[in-house]
Parts: sequence; C-alpha cells; structure tokens
Amino acid sequence: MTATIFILLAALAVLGAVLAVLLPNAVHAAMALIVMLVATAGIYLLLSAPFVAVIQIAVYAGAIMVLFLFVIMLMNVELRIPLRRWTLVAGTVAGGLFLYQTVHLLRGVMDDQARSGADGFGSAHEVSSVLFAEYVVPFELVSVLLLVAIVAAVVLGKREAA
Amino acid sequence: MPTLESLPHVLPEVALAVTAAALFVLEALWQPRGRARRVGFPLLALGGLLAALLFLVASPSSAEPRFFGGLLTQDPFSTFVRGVAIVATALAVGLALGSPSLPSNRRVEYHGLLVLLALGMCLLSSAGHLLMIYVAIEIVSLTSYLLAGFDDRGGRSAEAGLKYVLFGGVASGVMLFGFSLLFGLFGDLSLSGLGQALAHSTTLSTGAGRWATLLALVFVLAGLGFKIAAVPFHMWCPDVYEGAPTPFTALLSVGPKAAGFAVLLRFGTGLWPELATDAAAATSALPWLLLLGVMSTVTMTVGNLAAIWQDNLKRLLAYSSIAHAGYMLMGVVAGGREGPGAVAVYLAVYLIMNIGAFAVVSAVDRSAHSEDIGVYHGLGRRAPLLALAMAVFLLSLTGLPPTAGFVGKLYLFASLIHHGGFWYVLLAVVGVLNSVVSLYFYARVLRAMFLESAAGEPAPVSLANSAAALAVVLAVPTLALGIFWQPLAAIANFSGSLF
Amino acid sequence: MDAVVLTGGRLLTLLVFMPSVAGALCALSRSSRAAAVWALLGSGVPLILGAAAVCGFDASAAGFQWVERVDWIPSLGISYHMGVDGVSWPLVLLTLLLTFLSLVYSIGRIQNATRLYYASFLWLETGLMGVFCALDMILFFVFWEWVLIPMYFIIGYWGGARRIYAALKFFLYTMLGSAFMLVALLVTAHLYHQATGAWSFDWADWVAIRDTIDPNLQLWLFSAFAFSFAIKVPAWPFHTWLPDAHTEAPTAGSVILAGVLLKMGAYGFLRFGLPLFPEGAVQAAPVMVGLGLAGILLGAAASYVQTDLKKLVAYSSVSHMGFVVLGIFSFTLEGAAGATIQMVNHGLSTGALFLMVGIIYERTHKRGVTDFGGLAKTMPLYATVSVILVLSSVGLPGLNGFVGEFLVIAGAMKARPLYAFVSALGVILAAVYLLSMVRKVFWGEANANLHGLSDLTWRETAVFLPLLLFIVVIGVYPAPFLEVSEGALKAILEGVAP
Amino acid sequence: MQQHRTGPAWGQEEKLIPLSHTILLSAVLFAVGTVGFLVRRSAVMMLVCVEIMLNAANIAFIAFARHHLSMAGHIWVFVVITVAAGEAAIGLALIVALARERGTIQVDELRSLKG
Repeated sequence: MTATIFILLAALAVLGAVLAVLLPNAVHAAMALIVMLVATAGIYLLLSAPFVAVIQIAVYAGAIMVLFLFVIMLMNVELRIPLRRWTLVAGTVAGGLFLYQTVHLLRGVMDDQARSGADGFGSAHEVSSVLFAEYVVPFELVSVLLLVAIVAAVVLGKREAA
Repeated sequence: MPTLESLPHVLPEVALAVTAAALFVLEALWQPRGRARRVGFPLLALGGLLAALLFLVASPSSAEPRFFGGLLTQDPFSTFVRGVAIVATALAVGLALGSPSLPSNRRVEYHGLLVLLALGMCLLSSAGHLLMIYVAIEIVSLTSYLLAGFDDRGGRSAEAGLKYVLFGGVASGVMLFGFSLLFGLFGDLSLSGLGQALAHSTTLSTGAGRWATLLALVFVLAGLGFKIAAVPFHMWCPDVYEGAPTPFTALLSVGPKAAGFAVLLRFGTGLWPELATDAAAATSALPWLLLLGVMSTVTMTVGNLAAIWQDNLKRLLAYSSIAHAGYMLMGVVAGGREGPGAVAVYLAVYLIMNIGAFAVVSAVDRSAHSEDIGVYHGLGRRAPLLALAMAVFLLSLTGLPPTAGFVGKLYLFASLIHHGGFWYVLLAVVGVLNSVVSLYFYARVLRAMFLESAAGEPAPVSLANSAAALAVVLAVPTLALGIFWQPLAAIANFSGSLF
Repeated sequence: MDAVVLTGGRLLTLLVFMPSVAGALCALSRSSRAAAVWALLGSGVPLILGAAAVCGFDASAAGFQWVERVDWIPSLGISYHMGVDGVSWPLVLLTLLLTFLSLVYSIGRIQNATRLYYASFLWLETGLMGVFCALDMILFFVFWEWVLIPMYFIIGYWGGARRIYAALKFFLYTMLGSAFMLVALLVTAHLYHQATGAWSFDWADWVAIRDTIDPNLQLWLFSAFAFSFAIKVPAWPFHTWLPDAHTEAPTAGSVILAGVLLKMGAYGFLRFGLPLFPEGAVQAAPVMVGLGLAGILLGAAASYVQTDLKKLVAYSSVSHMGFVVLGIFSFTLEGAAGATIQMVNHGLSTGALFLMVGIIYERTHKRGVTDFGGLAKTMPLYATVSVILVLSSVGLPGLNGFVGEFLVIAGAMKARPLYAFVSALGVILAAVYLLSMVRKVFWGEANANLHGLSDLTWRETAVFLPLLLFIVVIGVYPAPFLEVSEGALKAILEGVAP
Repeated sequence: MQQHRTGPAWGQEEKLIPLSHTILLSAVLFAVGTVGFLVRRSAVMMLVCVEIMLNAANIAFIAFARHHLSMAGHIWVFVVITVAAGEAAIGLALIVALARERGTIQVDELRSLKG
C-alpha cells in the first residue's frame, strides 16, 4: 500500500517538475511546481516526517509559490520565451548519465534495509527538541537570513524608477 | 563544548549581530537626518567592527576547539580569517563614505548588511559542521546578492545582483545535493564525524563507496568553488564585479573568498585529518588534492588569460581575482602546516593590495564616472600619488619584489615545494608562469597610467575623498610588508594550524 | 684615507642606497635644475667613494670583503648579507662609472618628466649594485627584479617610437626567466632544509651543501638559473628582446642596458650557476658553450646586415657577450678571467658606442649606416673617438678588447681547440662588420645635407675621456685588472675545473 | 517485518519505502531542475528550477534521515526551506527592480554587462 502511494506521489512529483521546466507559460509552470511541492510533502509523510511535510505545504507551497505567482502576474511581461532546444537535448543526455551514475554508485554503498523508527520519530515534538537543543545556533542564524530578505524587499521594492 | 559555555568564544559574532540589529532598529525608529545620518551610522558600523576585532584579539584561548557541540571550530587559522573578514568589511565601510554608487537614502541598510556579511564570513570561517557551513554560506550569499544589486543608478547593478542570485542559487543547490549525499553516506554532519567515519569505514574508502564519496565531494566543491570564484564556477564573477557598487566589489573580492578558503581547508582537514599534519601521508585524500590541483591550474590560467582582453578595470580585476583564487588553491593543495600558513599570508597580502586597487578604481570613478582603461591614460600626471599607489598595488598583484605580493607568492610556492614531489613542483612552475602572464595585463594599466597621455581634457581626479585616501594609506603596508615581512612570517607561523 | 673606515664599515650599503635616496630627492625636487644637482650628487658621491675604496680592496684575498650582515627574516634564515669579491667589485665600479657618465650626458637633453628620468636612473643604479653585492639569495632576487621596474619606465617613457612594445617585451622576457629562477631557488632552499634541518637562503650556506644535491637535480636547478641568466646575457636564442630594447631605449638607457644590465646574467653564471650547482654546470657546459659560440657567430652575422647603427651595436653585444659565456664555460682560469675582463670591456666600449650613436642621432635624427659619409671631415674629434672605440670593440691589440677576447680564446683552446677556432672566426667577423661600418660612416663621399654639424662639445668629450682612459690602460697594462679577480675566480672554478 | 511507529496513522504498519526508490526520485528531480536551469531563459523560471533542485536535495535528506534515524536531516530541510524563501524573495525583488528599469527578465537580453 505504502509503496503504491509512494510511486503515485513520486510520479506526480516528477511530472510536476518536468512540466514546470517545459511549459512555456510561466503561470502554468508555477502551477506545475505547486503540484510537485505538494506531492513532495506527501512523500515526506510517508518517510515519517510529518512536521517537515506541514512546513513544506505552509511555507513552500503556500508562501514562496504565492510570491512567485504574484511576481509573474504583477509584472505582466511576455513570458512565452522559447527554450534553448539544443541545451535541452544535451542536458537530458547528460542528466540521464548523471542519474545512472549517482544511483548506481549509491546502490553499491547503501543498504535498502529499513530500520524501525524510535517513538515519535519526525514529530513536531521530536523536531523541536533537537532543533532547540543541538541546533539552536543555526536556528537563530536562519533569522538573520530572513532579516536580509526583509531588507532586500524594502530596499529593492521601494526603489523609485530611475 | 555545550552552548552556554561556548558563548564567550563567539563574542565577535555577537558584537556583529548586535551592531547590525542596532543599525536597522535605529534607522526604523529614529530616522535621523543630516550629519548624524551621514557620519553617525558609518561610525556606528565601524565601532561595531572594531569591537568585534577587539573581542577576537582578546578571545579566551580554549583547550577544546569545538563549540556548540561541534558546530563551530576555532583554531588559529579561523581566528586569522575572521580578522581578515572584519578588517575587509571595515575597509569597505570606509570606501563607501561619500561613494556615489550607493543610494543616499539606503546608506544605513548598506552598512547593516555589510556587518551581517561580516557575521556570515566569521561563521563560515569557523564552521565545523555541514549545516553551519550551509547556513553561513547562505548568509554570505544572500547579503552579497542584495549588496551587488544595491546601486540604483540604472540597471547594471540590479543585473549584476540577479545574475549573482541565479548562479549562486544553482551553485548552492548543487552543493546542497552534495551535502545530502554526504549525510546519506556517512550518517553524520560534523566534519570531525565525517573524518572518523572515513577513517574507519571500509565501505567508504574502497570501491563504489570511494567513488560515491568523491561524487559528493565534487558537488560540494561546486558550492565552495563558487564562493572563492574558482574555474569552472567563476562565470558570475566578472559580471557581478563590474555591476556591483565598487566599495562592495572591493569587499566581495576579498572577504567571501577568504572565508571560502577557510572552509575549503577545514573541509579537507576535517575529512582527512592527516592533511593538517603530514600531507604526504594522506593517500586517501589524493583524489581530493588532485581535484584541487587541477582546479588551481585551470583557475589561474583561465583567469590570467581572460584578463588580458579586458578594457574595464573592474572586469580586469575580477579576472585577476579569479587568478588569485587559483594561486591560493596551491596553498590548499600543499597542505601540512605550510599550506594553510601560506594561504593565510596570501590572504593578508591580498586583502591589502586588492582592496587598495579597488579603492583607486573607486577614486577614479568618482570623477571620471568610468572604469574604462581609457580614463587611466595620463593618470600619472593628473594624480601622481594615486597612480603611484595603483602602481604599487599592481606590481604587488603581479608578485614582484619588493612588494607584499612577492612575499605572498613566495610562501605559496615554497609551501608546494616544501611538500615535495614532481607534481607539486610542477604546480609551482605553473604558478610562476602564470605570474608572468599576469604581468602582461597589469603592465597594460601601468602603461596607461604612465606611458600614455590622456586624450582631450580629462576631468581632474580629486584626492579629497575616502577612496583616494584609503588607496594611499594601503599602499604603505603593501610596500613596507614587502621589505620587512617579519609580521607576515608571524602570520604564517600563527595560522598554520587547523583542527 | 680609507673609504671603508670612513663609512663605518657600511660602504656597500651606502654605495647601493645613496642613489636611491638621491632619486627620491630628484623626484620630489621643485625644478629640473635642482633635480640635476641631486642626480649628479647621487651618482657622483658613490663613484668617488667607490674610487677611494679601490686601494682598500685586497686583491689577494679570495673571500668576500666589506661584508655586512643583518638578520632580515630570521625565521627563514634570510638576512641582509652584502659583500664583494674580485668578480663583483669591478662590476660595481663599472656600474658606478657608467651611471654617473650617463647622467652627465643626459643633463639638458631630456625634456619630458626630467626629474623622474634622473630618479629612474638612480633607482636603477641601486638595483644593479644590489645584484652585484647581494650574498643572500632572496636579497639577490629582490634586487634582480627591482632592476626591471625603472628600466621598464626608462624604455617605455623616454624611448623611441616603438618604446612601449620594446619595454613590455623586455619586462616579460626577463620576468619569464626569473620565474624559473624563483622556483629553483625555493627548491634549493628546500634541499638545504632537508640536508640541515634549518632554513637558510645564504649563498655561502648553499655552497656548503652543494655536494649533497643529486647531480641530476643539479642539472635541473642549474638549467632553471641558467635560463634566467641566459635571457639577461643574452645568449642566443634568448636574445630577441635585446635589439628592440636597445634600439628603443633612450641613449643613456642603452648605455646602462648594454654596459651593466647584460652583465647581470654573466655575473649570475659566475656567482650562482657554477658555485651552487657545479655538477649541473659541468653537465650543461657543452650546451652553454654551444650557445656562446652561436651567439658569437650569429650576432656578428646579424650585425653585418644591419642598416641601423643602433641595431648594429646591439647585435654586436650579442656577439661580444657570447665570448663571455664561452669564457665562463671553458672552465679554465684563462677563460674565466677573460670573461670577467670582457664584461668590463664590453661595458666600456659598447656603452661608449651607444653614446656615439646617440650623439649623431641627436644632431641629424638619422642613424642609418648609409645616411652618413665623410664624417671624419665634418666631425674630426667625433670620428677619432669613434674609431678608437670601434677598434677596441674589434679587439685590436693594445686596446682593452684584445685582452678579453685573447684570454677567452686561450681558455677555449685549453678546453677544446675547436671552440677556439670557431670563436676566432667571430673576431674576424667583428672586424668585417665594424670596419665596413666605419668606412661607410666616416669616410667616403660626404652626405650633402650633413654640413655644418658641430663636433663633440666639451661635456661630451668629458664623458668619453674616462672611458677612453680605461680602454687604453686595460689594453696596455691589463695585469692589475686581471689580478683583482684571480683569487675569486679560482674559488669559483674549484668545483667545476676538470 | 519490524514494527515501527511513525507520526501519521496511515503510514503505520506498512512496509517502509526502500531507500533506493527515494534516492532515485531525488536524483531525477535534481537532474530535471539542473537541466531546466540550463534551458530556461527567463530569470523567474530559472529561479523556479533552483527550487526544484533544492526540493530534490530535501527529499534525499528526509530519506537519509529515515535511513540513519537521525533528526538532523529534518532540521536541515527546515533550514533549506527558510533559505529558499529568502533566496526567492531577494531574487524576485531584483527581478522586479530590473523589470521596472528594462522591461525584460529574459537572461539572454541582460547584456549591459559583457557576459
């Protein structure tokens, strides 16, 4: 059952990603990306990461993608820009080779043996106890990142056109 | 060392964070006008940086170098690089005084961001944990993207910022993928943990495991290479340097590069601790060193050859800074105590001479409104002092005695040769040959300044600004350290050790 | 009065750095007249000091004299170590003399940036003297590179039409050479560290461990040093920068370039190449001799076809310096002594020849071999001096050139008669191209528009007098000049003599 | 089959997903994102492709976290999502600023800097 759900979600995610790359209309592409993000959130659930899944939906699919859509629609510029076709062909070949190599290498190293999870692995409680004990410094520093983003929005957004 | 006991050791970082916060909050709540704004805020920023530097100098020594449970590692090398980062930022603050390339109503944000950048660089140079490396790199990157796009006089700057974001985003994405593979392979995120796993696990050091590790390292190298602007991750560099406001370009060419080198070195010694003691013994690190050696060769060659064709001084210095990343990579390859020591010496020298060169560019730009080599024609007559300072910086960048640049190169080559072995000496030969190539384009600037005369009536170049003053001041140590370099020898001695 | 005592044992430091200080004063002085005074003082006082010290130099001693040593970078064993021996002392005196004469000649002839012109020459003098006095490898390297910068500006700013190209070519060529030298230098320092466990860049220390270096490695190290020196000498085929640089440089620049700069390379072989890596030098000797012979013949042949006087003299330098290389790598005392005296001779006569070309070029703005004719009638004094200089250059017995070339050929004969034969061919070729030049320029039909040329002025004559004096004295009574360097040369040849 | 208790009720008592599956998915997404970055010419879409790459890495982190039973992977994803938000904000702000000045966000046309 889980395996079937996983394969469905994975297919959905890959489909969303491919469409996001290929669709000429930027709005459609952004929508496809949202599909990918939601499917990824589902996969997180399957991988016993419910907290991350919620964050994924709330922040990624919710906030970040809204920002993207907002800019795409606000700017109202022609976005049907053709792809670089030859790069696409070459990139697909190179990407395929890369995939083969990576997966092949990792398979040689890592066992597929699943391990049983500890009680409540991946829950919000578990995440927070690690986050605020072991990783409190990076957590605080992430706020610096957000501060920079806010300053960026103010500095660049309120710039009078020259 | 656990969190609370670690705090006294990160007082410089705390000081920087507090300063940045103070700048933003004061600007938001108080919004002073006039002199308080023009002078007060830069002074506040400088004060914060000075405080950080003092805390750094006075930081308590500790037998245990790992703080916050291994997130940060402090050793002499990281202490030194943190100092470089803070001093470089202070110089960028000075360079920005009165610079027309920064919008007058956004000065405070500029200074706040600079201080945050300094914070990021400090953290990056002492990060001992993959997550810390990632977060610190992102702090440095995000502030840099914004600062590169800070100039609002037409689109060059915003374009530079955007190109920087795109390249930076991809580079950090690739690096992140590499980190995820490392996490998967090793099951640990701290550098010391990775090193132990590598030393004890046979699956990781043989066969497919070895190759998988190498693959992950190549991905990681993409991100780090982007930060130090090494080929083939250098494409952003000329565009961003040209478009970004010059005071920030000066910092960008030194600070993040220094922090990048610190993390690159720490990454190597974290995974293969023998690199820090006896580089020759680290046979399992051979692919990593090979990668870096090839990268070094290609980086300096491409940087120097591309610089020959540049007519814009900022682009020329951008390619030259790529080439210098290649030179410094030689020190990383050399390893041992001498390698990091040589890199540290070169960073100190590079800080002075490169910021100095950008200060001259900034000073000329203020009156000529151009960075084209054409406006440098006859500078030797119009502004002899400035031209002389520039000549000192250029000769130092070439590595000619009696300038500090020569001493820096001497240490780098010596570290390679001291390591011994045919390939190491060959790399040193490539390095000196590259210095010869670099002479060609640095001499072009010399020629423009002294041997050509200006066409028409060029605008007089004023010396009465912070950039010109800084250039002249920086020329003094560039020469003095070339003649009496005991302080540099002390740096090499001090910062040669990494753990 | 002993000049060394007078300077409190710091004679060499004074000699080396006084010009630099005067150069700074020149650059900062308010008028070009004041600058000229500083220039004359800055080059004249060291000359007088040097001349006064001649008697104090102990020619019989083999070691270094007037040694000064101060720690510079103690952690790496680098020190400020200066001293002269019988090989370097004549070159120091030559530098002092030629720089002074060049400056005397230049006064009033330079219109652009006059103060910086004087300053550049004075700074150049410091570098040149430093090269000859330094006994620490890093110190030597610093002076070696130091020379490039003022020379680059002298050629590039005050030179002829293609000056910028020539200046850059000179700069790049010599830096390319020194790049390899730097690597070899660091490798040797590393070997010293391996052998003794301590750091040192001192020349004497390196000589002491030379036997521990593997002969194969010695060959490599010697080759790296030799590459740098060969470019400077210049030995064929590394000479291509020289015609450009000499032709484009201002007259006084050519004088220093030919008179002193080229000696840096030859001196490098004697001081560093042979003593530091004797085994390497022995292995490389056939090649070096070959280069020397090629330089002698090809330089002479190239001179023969030149139509530009300055280029002709420039190529004759290649030929004459070929003798120096040949003499050094014959590994005989005669050869080395000949090379040493030939260095001085070449400095005197070729330097003077460049002055002669400069003087006629200044008056007529021409310097083609066929542009003149009958100058012997219009400018008798000029013609007389020129002919003496040319004869010295040809190697006429009784003038200085003969002594050097004869000794080199004698040394070559000892090493291998074939060398002597080929090099003697060079002497004959020199006679051919130089005398045919003299015939075209000074005799024959006078060029119609050359009437009314003024002969040498008293100042120009005064510049030539000391040069002529030495040319004749060395030619007639060379013994004291040879004795000065004998002891030092014996020490140098110790490791390589068969 | 070992019993394990994870957060979501409906994931319980099911077979675990093999690691190789998730790694394959991650690698596919990463390749798609990278290729997309190379073929797209609009700055906005290039940013979108960077987001795909970040997500690919995130999936790998979560999968490896499950594999090693280490919460560090979750923390990391948490950080990455924040970074992605910041990066997107700055990138989009620059795009808006540039579009106001030039009217284009097509990277090929950004040629005022000789690239």
